[in-house]
Amino acid sequence: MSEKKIKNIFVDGPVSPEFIAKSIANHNIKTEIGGHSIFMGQVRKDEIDGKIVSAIDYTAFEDLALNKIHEIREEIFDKYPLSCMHIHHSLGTIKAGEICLFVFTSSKHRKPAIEACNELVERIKSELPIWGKEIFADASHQWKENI
Amino acid sequence: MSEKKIKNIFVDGPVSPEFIAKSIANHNIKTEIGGHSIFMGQVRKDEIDGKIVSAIDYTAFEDLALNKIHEIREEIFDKYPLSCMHIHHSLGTIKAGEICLFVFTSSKHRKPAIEACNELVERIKSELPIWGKEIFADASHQWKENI
Amino acid sequence: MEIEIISFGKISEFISNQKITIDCGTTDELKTHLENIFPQLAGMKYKLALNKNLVQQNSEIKNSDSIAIMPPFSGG
Amino acid sequence: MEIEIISFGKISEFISNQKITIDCGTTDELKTHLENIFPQLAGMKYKLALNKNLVQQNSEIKNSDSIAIMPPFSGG
Repeated sequence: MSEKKIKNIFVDGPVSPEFIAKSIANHNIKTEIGGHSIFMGQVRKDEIDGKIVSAIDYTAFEDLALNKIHEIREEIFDKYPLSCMHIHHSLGTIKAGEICLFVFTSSKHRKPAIEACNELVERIKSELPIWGKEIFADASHQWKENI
Repeated sequence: MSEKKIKNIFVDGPVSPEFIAKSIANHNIKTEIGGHSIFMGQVRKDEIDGKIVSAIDYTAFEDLALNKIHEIREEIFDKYPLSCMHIHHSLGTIKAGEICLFVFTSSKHRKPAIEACNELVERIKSELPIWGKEIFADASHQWKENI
Repeated sequence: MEIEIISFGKISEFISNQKITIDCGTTDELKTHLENIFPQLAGMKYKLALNKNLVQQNSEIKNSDSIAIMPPFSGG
Repeated sequence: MEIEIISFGKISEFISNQKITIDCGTTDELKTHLENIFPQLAGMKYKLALNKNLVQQNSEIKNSDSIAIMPPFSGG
């Protein structure tokens, strides 16, 4: 199920639980699916040098990111027998406790969905030109680094 | 976060997308969490020898299953640094396209949540005394076998 | 002595929940006995639980014990 | 020739989007030039994109090209 058109993955603001529920519910007509795997990234209220992270402000080089995720999407569809793949990443200010990344894969048997989901998360974090600015409660900031 | 009391994992009928959304939303106050991993099992409309599966009827040896999942839960909490673990399995008749298993783990960094979720799914399938009876459209049936 | 038999899944289709009287004193002996009185069981994979505990090695059975007969699990 | 510079993340705090005139014709030469005019860049890890394509090997720059300067990614 390779898709040719470039899909947008970016959403303004957090990914809401209602959006996720709707996305799950949409799959009940896809009765060839036996397993769904979901990963969600949530903004942590980290303490860094005594200061508390209250939000992360995400920006991206959107054109490059969408080309890259399109490429990744095609590679993952070629590698695993998936029925569906959905990816959503937030832009803008996401408060601690809110969801900033939603990756959702589905397949007939569970393993391809699980493995594809994990691989997508790793590749999204390392290959997409997206940057998180950690905003502290005192309005100072530092740029997030993925480890 | 080991829990001493035996939690029920069984729900009558399918796990609804709204229930899952509520479960996700409940975590936005847990601001130490950075990653959530979810697995959902969905009933497949398989074709077996020309007959179509329309539903699976689940039964369990509930007492034994709840003792066993309690043991598994403690072991997984000991093995991985998790913030949360939620497990729900359906009993009764679950129609094709509906969700019969919902496993949800959360941790500060993504890897423990992802690994714990996968391990839970494997152990639930192999160690819990639960049986699925595949009901065909013509009302005949066969007993499901996990591979 | 009298024990209670409960069965699950496919096995519940030919062994109903019932009380039976047995002479044997261990779960291994009981298996042989069950396969004699329920021949369909002989060709199947199954596990026993004794008083809600999975039987992992040969165990002693006492009067009024409850024995569950369980085919391979297929949850999830 | 004139090229367009766009910057992201931490780097956008000291290099604003701008047009600059350069003599150099390749991305490797441009890096040296950029690190001269923006000394903070010299100590950092960064990648370039040329006209929205990630630069993975030394590439030729043409007049009116767009160059993105990107610190390590931190999405997710």
